[in-house]
This record gives sequence, structure tokens and C-alpha cells, in this order.
Amino acid sequence: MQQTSNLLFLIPLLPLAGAFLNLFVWRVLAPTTGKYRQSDALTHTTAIASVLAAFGLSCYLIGVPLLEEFRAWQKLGDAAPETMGGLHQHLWTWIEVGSLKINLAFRLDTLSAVMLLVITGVGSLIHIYSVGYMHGEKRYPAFFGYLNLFTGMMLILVLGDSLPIMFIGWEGVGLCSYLLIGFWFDKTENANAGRKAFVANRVGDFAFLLGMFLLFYATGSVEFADLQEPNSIGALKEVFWGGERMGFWIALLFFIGACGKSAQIPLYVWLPDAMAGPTPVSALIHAATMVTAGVYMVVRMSFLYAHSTTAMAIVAVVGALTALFAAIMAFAQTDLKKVLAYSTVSQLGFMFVGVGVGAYTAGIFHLITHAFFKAGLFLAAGSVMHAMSGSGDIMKMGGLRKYLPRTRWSFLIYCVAIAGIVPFSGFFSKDEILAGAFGAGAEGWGPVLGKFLWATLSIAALGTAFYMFRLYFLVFGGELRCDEETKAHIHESPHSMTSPLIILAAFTCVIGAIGLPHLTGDLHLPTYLHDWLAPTVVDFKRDSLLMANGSPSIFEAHLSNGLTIGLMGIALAVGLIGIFAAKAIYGKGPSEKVAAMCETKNGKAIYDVVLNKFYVDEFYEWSIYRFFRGAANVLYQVVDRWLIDGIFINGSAWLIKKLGQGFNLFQNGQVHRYLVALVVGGAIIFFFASSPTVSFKYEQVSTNVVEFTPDFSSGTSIGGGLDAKGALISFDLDADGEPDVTKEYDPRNPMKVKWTFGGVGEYRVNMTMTDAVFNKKYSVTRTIHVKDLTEKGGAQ
Amino acid sequence: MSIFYDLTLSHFLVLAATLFAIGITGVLLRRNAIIVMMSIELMLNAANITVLAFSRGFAGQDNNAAYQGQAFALIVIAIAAAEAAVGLAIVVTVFRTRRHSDIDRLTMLKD
Amino acid sequence: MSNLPISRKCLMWLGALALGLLVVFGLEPSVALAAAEHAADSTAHTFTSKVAGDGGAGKGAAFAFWSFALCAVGGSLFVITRRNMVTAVMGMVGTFFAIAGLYLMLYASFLAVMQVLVYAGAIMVLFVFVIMILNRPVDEPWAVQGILGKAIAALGVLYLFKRLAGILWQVKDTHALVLAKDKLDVEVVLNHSDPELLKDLGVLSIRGLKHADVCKSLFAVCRDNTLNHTVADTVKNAYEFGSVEGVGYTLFSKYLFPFEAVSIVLLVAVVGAIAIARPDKNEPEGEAAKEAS
Amino acid sequence: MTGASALLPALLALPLIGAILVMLLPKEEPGLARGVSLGVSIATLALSLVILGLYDTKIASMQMVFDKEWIPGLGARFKLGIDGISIFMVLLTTFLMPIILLSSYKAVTSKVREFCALLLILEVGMLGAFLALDLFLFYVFWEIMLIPMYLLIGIWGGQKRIYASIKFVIYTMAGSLLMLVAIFYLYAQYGSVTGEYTLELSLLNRLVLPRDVQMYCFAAFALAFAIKVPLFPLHTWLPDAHVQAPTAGSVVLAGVLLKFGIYGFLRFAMPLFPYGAAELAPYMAYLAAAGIVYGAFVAFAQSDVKKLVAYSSVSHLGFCMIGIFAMNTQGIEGSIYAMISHGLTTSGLFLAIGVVYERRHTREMSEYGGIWKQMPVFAGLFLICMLGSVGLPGLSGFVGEFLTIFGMFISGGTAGEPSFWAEFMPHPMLLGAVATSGVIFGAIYLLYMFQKMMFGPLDNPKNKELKDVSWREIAVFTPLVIGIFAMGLFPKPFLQTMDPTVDQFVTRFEAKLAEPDGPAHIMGQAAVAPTPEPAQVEPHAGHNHAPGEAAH
Repeated sequence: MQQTSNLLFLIPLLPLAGAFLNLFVWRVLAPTTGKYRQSDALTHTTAIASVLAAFGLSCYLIGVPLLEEFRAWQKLGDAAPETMGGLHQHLWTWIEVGSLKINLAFRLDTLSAVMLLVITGVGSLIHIYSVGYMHGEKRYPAFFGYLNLFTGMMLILVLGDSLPIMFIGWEGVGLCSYLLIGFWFDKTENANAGRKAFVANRVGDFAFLLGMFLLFYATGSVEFADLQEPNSIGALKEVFWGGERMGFWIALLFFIGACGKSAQIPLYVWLPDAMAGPTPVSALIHAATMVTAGVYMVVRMSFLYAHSTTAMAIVAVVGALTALFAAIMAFAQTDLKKVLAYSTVSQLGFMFVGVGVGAYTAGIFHLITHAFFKAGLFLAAGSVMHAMSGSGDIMKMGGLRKYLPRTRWSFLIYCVAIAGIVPFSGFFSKDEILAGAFGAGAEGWGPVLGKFLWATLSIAALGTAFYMFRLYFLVFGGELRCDEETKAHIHESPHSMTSPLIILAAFTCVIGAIGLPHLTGDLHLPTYLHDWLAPTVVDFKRDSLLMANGSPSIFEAHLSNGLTIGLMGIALAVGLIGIFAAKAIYGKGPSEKVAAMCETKNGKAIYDVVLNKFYVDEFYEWSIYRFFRGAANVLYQVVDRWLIDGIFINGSAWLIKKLGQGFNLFQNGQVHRYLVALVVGGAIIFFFASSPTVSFKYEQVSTNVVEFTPDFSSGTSIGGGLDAKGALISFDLDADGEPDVTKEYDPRNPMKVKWTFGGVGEYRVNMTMTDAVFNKKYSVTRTIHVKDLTEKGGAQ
Repeated sequence: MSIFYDLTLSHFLVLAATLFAIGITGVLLRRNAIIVMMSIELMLNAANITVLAFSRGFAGQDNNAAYQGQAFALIVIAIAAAEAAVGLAIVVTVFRTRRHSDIDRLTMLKD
Repeated sequence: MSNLPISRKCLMWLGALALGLLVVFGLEPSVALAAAEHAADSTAHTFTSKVAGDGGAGKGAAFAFWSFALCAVGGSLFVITRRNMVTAVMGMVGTFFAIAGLYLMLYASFLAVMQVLVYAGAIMVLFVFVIMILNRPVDEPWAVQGILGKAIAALGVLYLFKRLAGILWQVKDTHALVLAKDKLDVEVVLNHSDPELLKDLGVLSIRGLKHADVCKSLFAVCRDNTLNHTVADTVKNAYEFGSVEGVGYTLFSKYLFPFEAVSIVLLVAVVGAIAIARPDKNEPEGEAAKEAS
Repeated sequence: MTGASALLPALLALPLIGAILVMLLPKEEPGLARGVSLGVSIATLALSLVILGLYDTKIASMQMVFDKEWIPGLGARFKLGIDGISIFMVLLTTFLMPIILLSSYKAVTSKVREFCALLLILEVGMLGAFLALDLFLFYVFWEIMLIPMYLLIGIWGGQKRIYASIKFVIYTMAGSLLMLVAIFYLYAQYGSVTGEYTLELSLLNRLVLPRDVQMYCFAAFALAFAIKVPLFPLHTWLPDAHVQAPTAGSVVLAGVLLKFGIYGFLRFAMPLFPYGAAELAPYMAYLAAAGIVYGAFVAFAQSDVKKLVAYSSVSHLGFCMIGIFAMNTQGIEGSIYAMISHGLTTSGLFLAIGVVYERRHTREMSEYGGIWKQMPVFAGLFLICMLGSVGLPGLSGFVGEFLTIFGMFISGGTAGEPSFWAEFMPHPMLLGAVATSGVIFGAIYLLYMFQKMMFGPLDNPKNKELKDVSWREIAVFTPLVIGIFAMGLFPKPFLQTMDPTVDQFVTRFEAKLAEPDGPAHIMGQAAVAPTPEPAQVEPHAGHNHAPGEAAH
């Protein structure tokens, strides 16, 4: 059940076309006065129009054909197929070699629809925001071009119908991220940050590629639709290596890929550094869209993960740990955007727990809400920094509520949302993840894993509320702590920047309604998102997921209403505690108590560790970068220069030169000496030229019949004067001294002599060769064994 | 003593080898260019004996084949004459410029 | 005569011996062979016999061979051992005579003549001339320099000789095999050929040859299956093997090109020799003298 | 012989005539020599496009075969032909040559006439070697290529040009001599088996040597080709040659000459000695995988940009090697694809380096920095070439890398469908994984280079006067950039053209591999008729059912 849509390709194409126009066409067409300068208005109009058009088209396609299909699917009820095809468009066959066929095809289903709206919707807002933020930038067209390019790539990522197409987008967004992080490449740190991001992503891509290959190895396809076929699923359940299923290894590899893209332990280090890029970039790429690609991918591959509860556990545990540690690291940061970056890492951890425990809807739900409030936070932070002359040091802020009212209120809304306070969207999505984790269980997980995840996330949520409000109070609360010059320039941002903030804040308030808590009975609330995603994510009651006893290997939490509400209460309480703690400590600016605590010996140690992000960067620096550098130098200097070039290549040249010099001694011009060498050499050759020796091989071909072949492979040597050609070869096979078979030998056509012996036993066979020139006889006598072949044959 | 009476191809061949060995010994031991050249002539003659002996020994009934050996030997003689002429001319020239014909002292090629 | 050194005496005897033998056996081989025929076993097929059944050379041929061999080896030893270069040349001449004799025994009469004319005549005279021109007829017999190397080399030569001779001694000529086979076939032909046919061909009347010889020749024709040759030709071939005519025919037909090439080589050699040996007027005499010291 | 068969000799004759023509031009007018040679090379390109147009993509075997007696005494024939493997190599050569000539308008100012003529002769040699269907003819062209390259490095090269050029020649010669020995061994064997002496490839392909001999012969061929590739650890001539060569030389070297290694394996070494190839394949693949990682590491240690790119070639060609030893359609086509792509991207990188070298006369990375600001258009072009080289999906590099690694990964067959190659290639997945790691390393060193040159503060005063690329230079880059995008987005037409030939290659390889061991014989005419006894059956007979299926 799938519809064909001819418009689908326009969704990614529009932003890509915008990028092409901005990066290339306008430059060529623009009057080339000065440095290929083109008008700013043309630039951002093109960019925004293309994204808005994509947004509009997405809305149309989702709202009309897809929704119809979804309704039809829903109507079928239990009779509905497991998955819903959605809208599909096949453009052209990209690669076709042998059994590998990769179509450049797009598919819009309910999952990608959600992502589509987030990307184009939030993306449009950020494009609009950038008009004000990037005002006056010299490379204005480049910025918008990259931004459009990114949007296009991200759309390819979510719309891709097969893994390789997804991979195009996957790598493409990495590239744009690289270019945008290093947008202000004047500073080496910025360029470094971009490179770090790209390389860390590439580590993930390495695993992604391997996963793709392994998947093809197992199932023979890389298209999502094919992979869900029963045959493919069967292949995933085969044990592959280390006692684990094929599905586990593939899932693990893909998860490593997701770790790279979505900044999970151990590959999260690039994301904080990526804050070097312009703030709209942080908002779009490093909060709302690209970093969530990993979560999207896991949900997209949910049918795969569902077949390995171990892989799911790993996803969940890694997510939980990331959530916790990133939250802790956020405590000590003093840079506005860095705090937000760690917060993003932490929130992504939440999402991974969600998808790891099988609560896919919860993960996607959090992805959506997070996209809104975190993009908003970044944009607000950008607005703040814009006001503060570009500085992001929160220790030098404070009291900005007076100067930036619109920014402040929207910022507050986002903070409340992320802290998980009812009724803002963050509360619902986070609570759904927590509830999912609490009730999670699967084959082989043990009883406490779910509770452990829940507890970890609760602590992380506490931390989230705390550090977000620490941020809020340090920026907007208390008194202004900056210098006079900066103070003079403080101003509220233009409307092009604040209106996106307000729109995002509005969404943050209401978007929670699409994923209200799962309550049963009378209290049942509509769960729009869950229903919407149902035809796309895996259903744990699928036949292939049932264990031998008929029960599903993964069971969704069926918490009672009371427990659900209790958990909600705990989550809310945790948020409030965090907020009040932050208020208590940082309500009036930087806390002296904390500062004093940090001065104590233990406190300082802890503070330093947290401030330096647990020294993970340093660890990587030493273990990987330095190692790589060192190994590169050692390989180059030692192996390449010294060993291969120095010893093997130049060494052999040196050896030949020395040999030449040595032989030069013989070249003294005295004829006698040459002649002596000639004669002695000749004598040596003759000395080693021994007389030929002859032999023969034999093989028993059947009962009592043995086949003989003369063998001159050893002993025929120079000066022996023996050329076996034309020689007479005679065999004496019955030991009477007289030759029984005589033949002329032809080397081209080795002679074979067959002889039937009387029976099993040992015989003495003599072969005599008579040389054609010298009439010389060479003779060899061997004892051969005639075996009983029938006995051997019987044994076989 | 049939080895003395029954002459075979090998008799001639071994004789040629003997002469050749004497020739090569002469080239080795003597330093006078003229003697050396004579030794070389000796070696050429030894080779000629071999050629003729083989031509006789393997000719069988076909005389044309045997004439090949004889023609070849004639050519060798002619070449040897040419060689002697040029060689001796060189010896004369060398002697004229150097006042000796000691080949051990003629090491100009080395330098 | 008696005051001549012993070496010179030996040389003279050797030379005389070689020359005498040449005269006796060489210049008229048929005489020598006829003489030898009586002493030989008529059924023996030896290397030096021409055709099957003619008895070949028996003890007489063997005597000739050993005499020539002695002369050749002795003369060549003279060449390499004498201080006096004229003596050496004389030894060489003796060797060449002996070798010419050996050529005769191999039925290369034309070559034998050439050997005497070109080698013993022309080339040796050239050597003597040069020796006279240089006016330094005496030389140290042994090159003292690098005597160790030369000793090693001499040992090498000995070893080489031993191996070489060892191999050569085992070479079997097909001549003898062919002869043995011929005898068999001749009988076959005799038994199955029509005597009238033979008579028609005039075989029996040629130069008074024995019947067997004729049959053998005939057989050669039959076996060739080429009746271009007449029987007479075949028999003539057999007896005139090594003649000027035979060699000349081959040389001017099959080996015309090498022959002409050799003539050019000779021409170039003559011109070259003159060009080399001509005194260089540009070169001052003193410098050469200085260099020589 | 149809009319089309005259096209291939014409393709060789055109640049040859051009070279002679250029040498006849007056010495005082270098512009004329440049113009004429550029015109000739464009005409050659046009002719090669005509050939592409007439090429029938559905036919697997040689097309437009031109066959004339050449050296009858030796049995060598002047036989040319084109198939799905060589057509792209030919196109790559003719495509790059105008670009190279155009790019050296400013860079080469001395002995222009000779320079242009040498490049055209080089083109003749390269095209000839790609088209030759006779081993001797191939060898002759193979050696002809050496001489112009030697002179290009030796005359127009950098400081240590003599060392580099001699090293290049000796390295290559040393390898090719052993190949010559193997060629003549093969020649003699074929002669003694059939009584007919020939060096024609299609006939020699039918000869099956004993298995141990195949190993030696393959090793001899492999040495020649591995040096050319260059396969680690035989690569050390490459950095020196690249660094010292003029830009044009580097581009030819990286763009076309290196491809002869892989091409030689595909055209000669593997079809002639399949068993040798099969036995040695794992070792070659290990070396290739080692080369991928090693080249990447060593590239990272360089401070000289050109050297860095040169080592990147070692790494990239490792992918091609991995691909051909995967012995399935994906791997081999990927390998060919990667070669073409490498020809475009690395040529682009060398040209880009040439652009800045012309302006600054240094190749030290530390001398540059922040020049994006000065040269934004150049930076964009450089970026595209670099990303193509990194293997970004959508650009040309990815398809080749993807297919080669993919091919190696499944060279033992897929889970349900084992391949005959499994018994020869012990760890395909491990090798695939190691090769994939090149994806990471490639990003590390190329981005490092890009950053060092383009990003960072513009603090070197000399760089502040850099001028952006001229229209001529844009014209040089434009075809490359278009090619990189086109090959990345529309690989199917390319792959489709190769498909029949590569399929046939694999099928034939497998068929010849299955020939019984024993004295040299012609395929299908083994001296010993295979007996039905189980002891006589080939060891991999168990997979005999698979080949037909695996090939498709």
C-alpha cells in the first residue's frame, strides 16, 4: 500500500536549488564589482523562500495525501498491514551492480512527515532569524547557501527510501555542519572545531557503512521496505558472531553511527566545540535537526533493533549515561552556548533511552519538543549575545531582563519546558520517556534495568532543571555585571530575530498536546503522535518478535493510571526542586558559596574535573590525536624514509654501487687477469656440472597396473651434456636384466609406461637411459610397491 | 690395444682438445704478444680439427653435410689470417710507441 | 749441426718427420691407403675408412695418426716454451704441417693444402717478418708477474682439459653405425635386386670397384629416392670426398655469401693492418720513447 | 574488420602526428605550440567521444578490434581493441590531456615546444597501452610511457628532479623486466603446447599453466603492476616523483599512469594466471588494506601539500586494489569507478596545488593559511575536489569507495549465497572493515590539509597579495568539477557500460580457475581427462554450482 507522488523530490530539491542559486548562480550573474558581492536581500529572499516553499509543500503532502492514506489505514483496524507505504517517488537508479541495486527514491511516511515538519518549520524560522543575526556579515551568501544546503541534505536524510540514500544526507549534513561550524575560520579554534565535528562524525559513518554492508550481507538488500520482509527478518535472527545475532551486530554498528551524529558517549566531544559556529547554526544543526538524525535513524530501523534486545539495552544505557554525564558537565560551564550544548547532549541521551527501551513514540516526541525549545534557547542565546556584543560569558551578564524583555520571556518559557514543568511540552515528552524507562522490560534484561534507567534519567532531569535555571538566573536575574562599553550597546534584537523566538515559544507551550500521557479507562487521553507513528515504527506484537512461547520478547509498559500519575508527580517534583535550588544559589548572580566551595581542596578537584568535562577531550587528544600524529610521523620517518626508502631502495642502490666498486678491482686492464678469471670460471662451472642423474615416478592406476614416468627434474645440469630429447629409455620391469620396454624420449610429450604386474607385492624396477650423443647409459633401480587397491577403495 | 689401432672420432677430438689446452696455456703463461698470438692461432687450429672431425663423423652418407664443415673450416682459416695480419700490425704499432710488446704492461684500456 | 741446442734439434727432427709423413701419406693418400689395406682386417669398419667394405685404414692409418699427433703436440709445446721466438715459430710450422696431415686423414685434402699454404706458408712468414722487424727475438718464457694466478689458471686449464677430454672421448660417431647398417641393407639389396638392372645401369663397370661397394652406393641412391644423382655420381662422391671440386661447389653455391663476406674481411684486414702499422708522423718519436721507459 | 576499427589506430595517430607537428613549429613561438597541442588534444578527446558513441554497451567482448601483422618472426601483432574496462581509461586519458595542457600555460615557460610534444607522446603511450591486445605491443607502449614522464620530471621538475626521475624509472623498470620474463615464458609455453608462437592476448588467455607456475608468473606480473599502482610497500617512488614533477606531470601521473597498475591486473595478470591470482589474492588484499591505512597515516605526517596528496593516492589506490581482489562485479566495477574518480579528484587537487604554487612558489602548508579570504572561488573549487577525494556521497569518490569496500565485504558471498571466492579470500569482512577505516583517515588528513591552507588567520603578508583564479584556471577546473558531480549523481550509465565486460571477466576467471592442475594446456583440453573418481576432483568443486549464480 503505497502511493506515488511526483512532488516529493521537490521537498529536498527546493532548498538545494536555493543553495545552488546563492552559492553559484547569483555570484556569476551579480555585477562583479568588487568581490563578487551580491545583494543581501536577494540572498536571504532566495534562501527563505526556498525553505518556506519546502515547508508549504510538506504541509500539503502530509495534510492531504498522506493523511488520507493514514486515515484509510486506521480504518482497517486490526486488518491493517503492519506498515504503511506512504508516498513514494522513484527518481532514478543510482547504483546498480550485480545484486546491489540502489534507487534514488524518496518515501514520505508518518515518521518522516514528523521530521519534515520539524526541519522545514523550525528551519524556516531559523532562516528568518539569521537575516537579523548575520546582518553585515561579509560572506552572507555563503552562509545562507550552506544553510539551505544543510536543509536540503537533512531532507534527503529523512526522506531517503534506502540506507545509502539516507547516507547521502547523513554525510551531507556532516559536511554542512563542518562548513558552518568553521564559518568564521579566521580563528583556528573554529576551524578546528569544524574538523573535529567532521572527523567524529566520520567515525560514526565508518560504523554506519559497515552496518550497511553487513545488512546487505545478511539480507541482500538495503531498502527499508525490503528489509522488513520476513526473509530479511529471518536472516537478522541468525547467530552471526560471538554468540550474538546478526541483528545485534548490525544494530550495534548503526548505533555507533548514531553516536557520532547525535553526540552520544563516547563520540559526543565534538558538539560542545561545535558552538564555535554562528548561533543560528547551533540552533538548526546542533539542536533541532542534525543531531537528532541518530534518534531518527534508530526509530527508522526500529524493526532491526527490536530483534536484538541486547542492542536495545546498549542504546538505552549509553543514552542514560550520556544524559547524566552531560548534565553534570553543564553545571560548570560559563559559556552560554556551551551550557546549551551540554544540555543538548543530555537531552539527546533522553531520546536514546526512549528509543532504547522501545518507547519510540516517546523518543520522537521528545525530539519534536526538544527541537522547538532547544532551537528557541539557542536563538534566544544568540539574541543575548547579539546584545552583549558577541560575548557569551554568563559570568559577565545578569539583569538582562530589563533590556531584552521579549528574549527574556521566551527564554523563560523554554527553560520551564526543558525543566519539565507542567503544562509545557518538555514535561510531557520527558515524562513519557521516564515512564517508558520505568516500565521497560525485554527478554534477557533482568528486572532492574528499567528502574536503573529511570533513576538515572530522573537525576539527569534534576540536573537539567538546575543548570537551565542557573543559566537563566545568571543571564537575566541579578544585576548586570558587564563593562560599560558593552553595556552601552545592549539593545533588544530586531523583530526578524525576536519573532521566531516568540513563535517557537508559542509552539513550546502547546506542542505537548500531541503526546499526552497514556492513561487508561475513563482517564484516557488522545495520543495523536503515538497513533500517527504506529504504521511506521515496529509493533512488538509482530509474529517475528514473538518468542517460542508466544509472548513478545519486548513488552511495552502497561502502567496503571496511579503509577503513571505518580511518576508524573515525581518528574514534576524533580523539575521544581532543580528550579528552586538554582534560584536559591544563583538567584542573585554568581554564587559566592559555590565559588568558595570550589576553592576548597576537594571541591576544587571536583570542580576542575567537571569544568574540564571529565578530561575526556584531553583523553582523546592524547589517546587518539597524539597517537595518530605520532604514529603518522613514526610511519613516515621510520618506515617510509628509513626502512623502505633508506634500506630497501637506496640500500640496494648502495649495494650495487659497492659491488661495482668491488668488481672494478678486477678490471685492471691486464689481459692475463681476465683470462685467468675466464679459465677459473669455466673450471668452476664444469666442477659443479655433475653428471646427470635419472629417476622415475610411478603411480598405480588400477589393480596390478602401474604407470611409470621418467623424471629428470633433479640432476640434469649444465655441462652434463644431457638433453633428454632423443634419448632411449628402457625399463626392465621383471628383473631379468633385459629391457622390457624401450622408447625414445620426447620432453614435450612425457612418456608413460604401463605395466601389469603379477599381483600385490614389491618389485625391483630398473630404468636405463641411453644418451643420444654419447651413447652413455644412466641407470636407476628402485623398489616399487604394488598395493591392493580394492581394499583401499572399500575403506573410502 | 685396439685404442691405438681402431681410430675413432674421439681420437681426433681429444687431440684437438689437447692442442687447445696447450694454446690456452700459452696465452696464459707468456707475456710476449707475438707468442700469445701464436697460441691463439693454435687454438683456432684445434677448433678447426674439431670441426672437420665432426663433419666427417656425423656426415654419414650425405657428403653435402660434410662439405659444410669443410667450408666452415676454410672460412675460419681466412678469418685467422685476417686476425693475424691486423693483430701483428697492432703489435708493431705498440712496439713502435712503447718499445715493448709485453701485454702485462699494456693496460691502457683501464685508464 | 751438433752445436745446435737440443731443442732446436728436436724441432728439426719433428719438422722433418711431419714433412716426411705428409709426403708419404698426404700428397697421395690413395697410396697410403692402399698400403694400409693389406695390413687391415677387411671387415673392420673404422673411422678413417671411406665406404663400407673397402677395408679402410688399418694399422697404417693408426700409425699415421699417432705420428701426426706427436708432431702437433710436440710442436705446440715448443711454441709455448721457447725463449727464442724464432724457435717458437718453427715449432708452430711443424704443428701446422702435422695438422695438415690430420686433415688429410679426415678426407679434407683441399683443406690440408690450404693449411700448408696459408698457415705454414703465409701466416708463419708474417710472424717471422714481424719478429725480425721488432728485432727482439728473445723473450722470457714465463710471465713472472702474477705467477700465482697463472698457476691457478693452469690448474684450471688442466681440469677443464680433463673434463672436456672425458666428454669428447665418449662421443660416438654415427659413421660407424651407418656403416654397420649399410652392410645389412646391402645384403638386402643384393638379394632382391635384379642383377640385369644393375648391369643396365653400368654399375659393375665403374673404375673396377668391388661389387659390394657398388651395391652400397646403389643402396644410397635407392634410399634417397632421388634419382637425380646417377649411380656414378654417388660413387664419385664417395671417393672424391674432400676434393677441391666438392669444397668449391659447396663454397660457391651454398656458402657464397659467407665466402664473399670473408673476402671483404680480408680486404679490410689488409687495409687496416697497413693503416695501423704505418708510422704516425704526427707523433714525436721522443714521447713514445719516454712512455716506454 | 569494419570501418570503426580504424578509429583506434587513428586515436593513437592523432596525438603522434600532433607531437611531430609541434616539434616542427618555430621555437620562438611558444604560444603556437601550446595552441596546436591543445587543439590536437581536444581533437583526440572528440575522437574518443566518437568512439564512446559507437561503443555498444551491451557487448562484453572487445570492440572495434584493429588487427595487423607487426613482427611476424616473434608472433607479435599490432592488435588494438576496446571494451568496458578500457573505454573509461581511454576517456580519462583524453579527457585529462587538454586540461593538463591548458593548466600549464603559465607554469611552463621554458622549452614549451618540447613540453607539449612530450605530453602528446605520453598520451600516445598511455592510449596505446590501454588499447593494446598483444602482450608485446602492450609492453612496448608501457615502456614508451616511461620516457616522456622521465623527461617531464627530469627537465621541468623541482629541486631534486634528477633523483626523483631516476628513482621513478628504475622502480618501474625493475618491476617490468620480471614481467617481460614472464611474458616470454608464457610465449614459449604457448608455443610448445600448440606449436604456434604468438603474443596475442586472446590466444594466450586460453593457455592454462600448471598452478605453481601460475603463481610465479602472477608474482612477476604483479610486481610490475604493484609498483605502478603503487601498492604498499612499493610506493616510495610516488611521493618523490609527484613532488618533483611539474603540475602537468603530477596530474598525468596521478590521473592516468597509476591506473595502469590496476588495469594491468585486470587485463593481463588475473585473466592469464587465475590460480596464481587466487592464491596470492589475500596477500595482495592485505597489502592493499595496509596501504589504505598506511597511506593515510603517512599523508597526515606531511608538511608538503603535494606529498600529502601523493600519499593520499597510495591510500586511494589501495581501495582499487581491494576492489579487484574482491573478484565480484561490485568490487571490480567499483575499482574501475574509483580509478576514474581518483583521476578526476586527485588531478583536481594537484591542479589546485599548481595554482597556488604558481603564485607563491612553495608547497609548505605552513606558508599558507586563510587564503579562502583571498581566493574564494579557488577555495570552492578546491573544496569540491577535496570532498570528492574524501568520498562524500553524491560526489564521485564515494561510489567507487563504496563499491570496492562493498565488493570486498561480500566477496565471500552473502549469507545465503556463498561465493567461489570464499576459499581464497579468508577474511573478506575484516579486510572490508579495515578498508572502511580509510573513510575516517581520509577525512582526517585531507581536512587537515584544507584547513591548513584555506582556514585560519591570513597572517602571512605574502598571501595577502594572492589573486583569485583566472578564467583560464576556472576553465581548467570546470570540466573536473562537472565530472565529479556527474559521476557522483549518475553512476549508472558508467556502471552499465562496464557491466557486461566485468561480468564476463568474472565468469571467465572462474572458469579458468576451475581448470585442472597439470602440465600447460589449452583451456578445456587438459592432458589428463578428469576421471570421475573423487580423489581427482578439484578441491573447490563443491562450489561449482555457485559460479553461474554468483556472477549475476
